Amino acid sequence: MIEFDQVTKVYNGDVKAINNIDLTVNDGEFVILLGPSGCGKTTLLRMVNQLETMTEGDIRVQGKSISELNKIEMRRNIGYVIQSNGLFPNMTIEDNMMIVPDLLGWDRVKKRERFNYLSDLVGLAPDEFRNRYPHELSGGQQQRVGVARALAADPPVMLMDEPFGALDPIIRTSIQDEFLKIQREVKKTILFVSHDIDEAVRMGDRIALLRGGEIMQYDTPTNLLNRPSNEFVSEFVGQDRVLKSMSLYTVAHLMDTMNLKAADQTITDTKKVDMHTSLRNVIAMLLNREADQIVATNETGEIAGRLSLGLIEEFLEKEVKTKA
Amino acid sequence: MIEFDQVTKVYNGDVKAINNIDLTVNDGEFVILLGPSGCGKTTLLRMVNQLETMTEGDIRVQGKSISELNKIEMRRNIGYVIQSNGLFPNMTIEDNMMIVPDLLGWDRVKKRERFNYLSDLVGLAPDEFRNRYPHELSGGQQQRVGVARALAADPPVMLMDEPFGALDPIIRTSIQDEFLKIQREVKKTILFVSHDIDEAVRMGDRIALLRGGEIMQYDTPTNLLNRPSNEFVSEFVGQDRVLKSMSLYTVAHLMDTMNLKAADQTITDTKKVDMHTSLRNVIAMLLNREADQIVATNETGEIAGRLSLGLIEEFLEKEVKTKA
Amino acid sequence: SSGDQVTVGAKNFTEQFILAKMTELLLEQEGYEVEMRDNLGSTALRQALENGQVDVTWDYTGTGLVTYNGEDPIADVDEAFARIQEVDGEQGITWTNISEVNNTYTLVMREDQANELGIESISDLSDYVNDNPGEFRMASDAEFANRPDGLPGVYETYGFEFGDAQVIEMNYGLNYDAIGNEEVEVAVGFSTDSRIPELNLINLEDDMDFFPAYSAAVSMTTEIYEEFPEMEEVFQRMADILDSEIMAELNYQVDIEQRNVDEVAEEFLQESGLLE
Amino acid sequence: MTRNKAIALAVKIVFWVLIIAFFWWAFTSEAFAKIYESPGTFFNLLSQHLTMVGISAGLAIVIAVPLGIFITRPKFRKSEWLLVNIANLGQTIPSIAILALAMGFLGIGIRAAIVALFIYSLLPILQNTIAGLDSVDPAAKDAAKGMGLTPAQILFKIELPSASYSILAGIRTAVVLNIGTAALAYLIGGGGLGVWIFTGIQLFDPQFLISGAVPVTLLAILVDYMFRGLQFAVVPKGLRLARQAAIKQA
Amino acid sequence: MSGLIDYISRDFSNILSYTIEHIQLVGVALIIAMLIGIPLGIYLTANEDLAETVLQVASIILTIPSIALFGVMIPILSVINQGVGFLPAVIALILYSQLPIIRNTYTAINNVDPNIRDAAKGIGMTTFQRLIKVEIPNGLPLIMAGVRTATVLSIGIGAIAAFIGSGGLGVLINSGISRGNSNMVLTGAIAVSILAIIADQTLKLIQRKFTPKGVQ
Ligand SMILES: Nc1ncnc2c1ncn2[C@@H]1O[C@H](COP(=O)(O)OP(=O)(O)OP(=O)(O)O)[C@@H](O)[C@H]1O
Ligand SMILES: Nc1ncnc2c1ncn2[C@@H]1O[C@H](COP(=O)(O)OP(=O)(O)OP(=O)(O)O)[C@@H](O)[C@H]1O
Ligand SMILES: C[N+](C)(C)CC(=O)O
Ligand SMILES: [Mg+2]
Ligand SMILES: [Mg+2]
Repeated sequence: MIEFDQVTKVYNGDVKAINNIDLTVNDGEFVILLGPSGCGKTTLLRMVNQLETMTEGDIRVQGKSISELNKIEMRRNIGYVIQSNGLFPNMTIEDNMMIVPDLLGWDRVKKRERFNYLSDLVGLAPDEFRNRYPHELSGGQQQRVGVARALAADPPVMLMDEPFGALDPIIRTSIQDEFLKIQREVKKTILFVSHDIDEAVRMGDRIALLRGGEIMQYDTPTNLLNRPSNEFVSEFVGQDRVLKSMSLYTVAHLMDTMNLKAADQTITDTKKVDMHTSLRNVIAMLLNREADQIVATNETGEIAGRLSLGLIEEFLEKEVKTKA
Repeated sequence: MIEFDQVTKVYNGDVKAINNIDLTVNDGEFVILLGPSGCGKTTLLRMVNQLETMTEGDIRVQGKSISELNKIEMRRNIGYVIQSNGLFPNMTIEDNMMIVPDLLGWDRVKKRERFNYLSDLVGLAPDEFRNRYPHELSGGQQQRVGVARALAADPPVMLMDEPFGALDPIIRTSIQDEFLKIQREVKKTILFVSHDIDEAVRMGDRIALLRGGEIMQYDTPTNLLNRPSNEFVSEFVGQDRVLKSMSLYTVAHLMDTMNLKAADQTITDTKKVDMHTSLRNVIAMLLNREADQIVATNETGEIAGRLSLGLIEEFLEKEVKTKA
Repeated sequence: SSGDQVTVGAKNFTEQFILAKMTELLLEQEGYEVEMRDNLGSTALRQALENGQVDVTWDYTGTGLVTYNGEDPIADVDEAFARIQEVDGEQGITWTNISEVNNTYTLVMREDQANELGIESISDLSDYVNDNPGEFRMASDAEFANRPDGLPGVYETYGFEFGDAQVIEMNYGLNYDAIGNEEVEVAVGFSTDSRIPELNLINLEDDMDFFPAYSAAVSMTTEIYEEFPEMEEVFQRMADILDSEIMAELNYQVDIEQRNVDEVAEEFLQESGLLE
Repeated sequence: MTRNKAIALAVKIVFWVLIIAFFWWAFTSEAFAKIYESPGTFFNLLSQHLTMVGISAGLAIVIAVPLGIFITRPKFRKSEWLLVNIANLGQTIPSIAILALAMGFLGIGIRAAIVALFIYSLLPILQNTIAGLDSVDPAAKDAAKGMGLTPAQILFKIELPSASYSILAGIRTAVVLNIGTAALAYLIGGGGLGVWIFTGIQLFDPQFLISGAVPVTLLAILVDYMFRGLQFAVVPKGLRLARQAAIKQA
Repeated sequence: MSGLIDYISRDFSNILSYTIEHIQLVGVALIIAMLIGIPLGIYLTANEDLAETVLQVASIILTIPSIALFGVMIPILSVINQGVGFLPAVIALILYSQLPIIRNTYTAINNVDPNIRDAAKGIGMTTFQRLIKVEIPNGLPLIMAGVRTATVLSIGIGAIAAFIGSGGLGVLINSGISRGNSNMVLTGAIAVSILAIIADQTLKLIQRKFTPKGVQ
């Protein structure tokens, strides 16, 4: 658990980067810090592992005030992905990735295994990259090494500063998926900086939207999108925020609330989607006209009923009670 | 007119960046080069103004093979916006923007006027920025100066390499609009690199989608979205490509094909949209539930009928005959 | 002959600076425009003279004969001067205005040590060195250590030799400090150098008459000599009033009293009535 | 072959021809005679030269590098500015002046020469050490801190390897300059090959001159190459490659 | 200390004239060195192969001990009857100045952001316009840094040139040594250092003045 308790940060006596922030990240929670450039995301993150001092307030990690913790030890237990990857130019990719295990005195075999595992995880062929040096990698590849490096010693807490910023959309999506998969299993406590609303919605359990060093809204993605608490939030999440929020609802959600119409047995060109499909995908399929009718299946694979845009429209009406 | 005639580019004898490309950009046409990173967009662009040599083939600008043109003169007649803005750090913003007029020997008054006009165009207050230096501007501001610089001498042909990449979404949209407005009036011949499918769809008359130095599809935005010619294209434009294509259709299109249902006079919470509104926006509004009913108005401002997702669904069915 | 340009050269020790300065002052009084090129080693200066980069300089007959021309040393002053006039004359260099200044090389020791060891002459030194090889160290400038009329000749004539590591070479002038500070036992000196008496050093007698006469005289290019024959008369005024004692006194003023060369030269010429 | 390559080749050929011509002239006119006529003296002078250079440069390295490390630690940051400026100023003092001044304090001989050379070598090494450590990518240092490396680990694992190129460059410059400056030690009775050079200059004797000057020059060039080799061996491969890549790009 | 001031006031005119000689020597050498080095450095950016050779040669020249180079100049230049004095000193100083000037100019022009160069090309600047309007202004700080290094170097080495009769402040140091006059040595040393500092600062000022604001 990470708790920010009335934290304020003033640079050089006059730049108030963080203004009296309260924020709690629960154990195993994935929290996104979102906001425009310069709003203080990096600053907030770096105060946790004491790379930046606080001006006022307190931060507690696992219940203990960070001022009482041993800096070095604490940092080894917190994975940190720096905004600009910060790889060590003098070390090979393997050495870079294994630096913390190395400091912790892992043996060769264990390090090798871990390297292979992590490289695969971030989509880099271990043997191809092992002995290369950072400058021999593309920007996106470097960034992935940075992420893997932070994961190396499997720290329970992770601080990640725009870790996927330099990745192209395809790799970005796939690495996000991988990451979510691990997260579902290991439940790390993660504070993750992003300025990409789609990424935030996709990845975060909760999102803290910042502006000028203050939290505008700290909420679940669904609420942020559907119940923006003020003008700034609703503008930041965008006009199509409800469309975005559709990726957070699945067919199952829809079926909980609504009764599906019966499928038309006479139509042969039918496409089945399972209950875990997001409504956003369903909307896309419907608009794409991928089949003459699209039907949802239940857990046993039986057809539960037919999906239509009209139905989704009704679902929204019921589900999203407050209007923008 | 720009014609690529079986153009091939090989770097260092082995990297085939462009492979036998044929492509014609008609006079006054706005063509987008789209594709993943490293597919050869920049290379293709730079061969036009001979910043890169061709390995094979020929490029003709206004009917003349570029090899026969005087390099310097030709470049002055082709506006070029470089991928990373490439402003001259030693010159003020005004000097940067007016460099080509300066080389062409314009007089002071004319340059001053032009500077004021262009600064306004790209949303920079002329007097505020005139005497600043590039490093005193934010990334986005620099990029706008780069665009203005390329427009300075009003060249009939423009080469633009991701000119809006560093802009935040809000300014980006507004500058895109401005740009389209000018383009509608002056009809320059434009080759524009982008990797953003939304931007491409929004701006281009035609889009050339590249992969590995080859053209996958060269088509209008609508066709690219609705009739992708192969797997790669349909994957690149995205699952929600039809949703994207909705931004190309307006309410007017819908009304041409379909009969709107009558508006429900009893509902008081009604929102009106005019005929030029894109269907994408309509979809967003409907999903956002911005009002209890959304109605379209005709040219005279009278209510023409009620819009619904179901209606749009039907429109798609009629309009987009081929299935993905 | 106003505005006529003459370059005066000088070597790298005090006496030379003084002589050159006096020459400059007198020539300027006569309306010449004088340029200085000083701080040169003997042979470099000679080379500059041969090149025409230097027109006039005060040099020493012995140096001219032995070092520049490889002749045998001649002890007699007039004979030496006649000989060098003859030899150099053939090479376009004219010697004139021989003075009473004889600035010969000398080997010096600290008076107390020399007395204690009973060394009075170079022969005594030779015996001592041969009996106690490796004991004595010697300070020398690079020139003396390698000139035919320097150490090599001394070795040959007197039949002894310091070891390689025993000869410490240094900038001329420091050799006095070296011996004064007891860092060496023997040093080379110039006989007109006032530091010899000042530091209580004694000259070892050149009992085999190895060192030739080093009479200071004007050495100039024949070209300049023929162009400005009247210069000889000007220099003669200087030659007439200078001798070894006076030279030593002038050196004393510069080296010991640390007065400045220009002042000393000017004052001396004025006192002698040669300069207004 | 392109025109550029041809010009480059021509210049290279001219350079080598000049060198060969020089050595040919030197050998035919027996300019190296002193070396083989009196090898004892030669080796004596050479060993004096090497002694001066070795001791002074060695001390300079041993003191300047740690000092540079020390001064770049956050605690001493404030004094860094001062020291860098002193180092800059110090390097404007000509070598001959430092020699003369050292003699003023320590008298004649090799000791004074060594002290002077030591001072003279200290500054470039110090300067390059500081510059090298300062230029280590702050992001890398930050990342290291963030991962819980101790200051010492950051120094030895990240900073020193990253700065090694610059530090070695400083040492290389210092030692090469030192060899040249040691040739002036004659002036204060420090010995070394400068003795022959000065003899040659004062007596206008090419034999002395060349027998002294050429070995000193070769020594300097040799040491320069040796340090280049050392740079190759010590500087982490990643940095070396990155440098090369950066140079190629430019 | 009082001895020093005393010496300086007594010998002031000499000190001044040695200083002027020194400035002349270094000044002439530097102007010529710049006239050679800067264009050469610029040209080298267009000829990579030559660049490598020239920079290597220049760096070898810089490793030659100055006194050795001065020494070698005497017999060589005696061939044209200029063995001692100004000419060999100037030539040696020019040679020593080449490496910093050429290398910095070369790096400065080469290091101009390739994007900027590209933009200049794309705009249709001629090679010459690019050089004058973009590459030199942007490379100026680095070029001037090279000139400054060369200046400080030359002023120091100029003091050694006194041994081959070129005059200058080296004479003070050398005569001071041989006369055991430490004030004279000190004066020479200080004068040379001050000269170097003043020259360095002056050039820095010039550099500031001519460096476009946007590049600083
Ligand atoms: N060392 C510093 N000194 C002074 N001001 C600083 C410093 N570091 C950051 N700031 C200021 O603090 C504010 C917050 O900076 P921070 O780096 O936290 O922003 P961010 O939200 O991470 O932005 P980005 O998305 O651009 O990385 C900014 O206004 C920034 O200019
Ligand atoms: N100078 C070069 N030498 C060798 N290969 C090059 C060079 N320039 C580009 N390439 C290669 O050519 C291919 C096309 O490069 P290009 O810059 O045209 O891509 P792009 O489509 O503009 O990519 P991006 O969207 O990342 O800017 C890439 O594989 C790239 O690595
Ligand atoms: C002063 N001596 C005559 C001893 C030597 C010379 O300079 O020629
Ligand atoms: Mg940040
Ligand atoms: Mg590109």
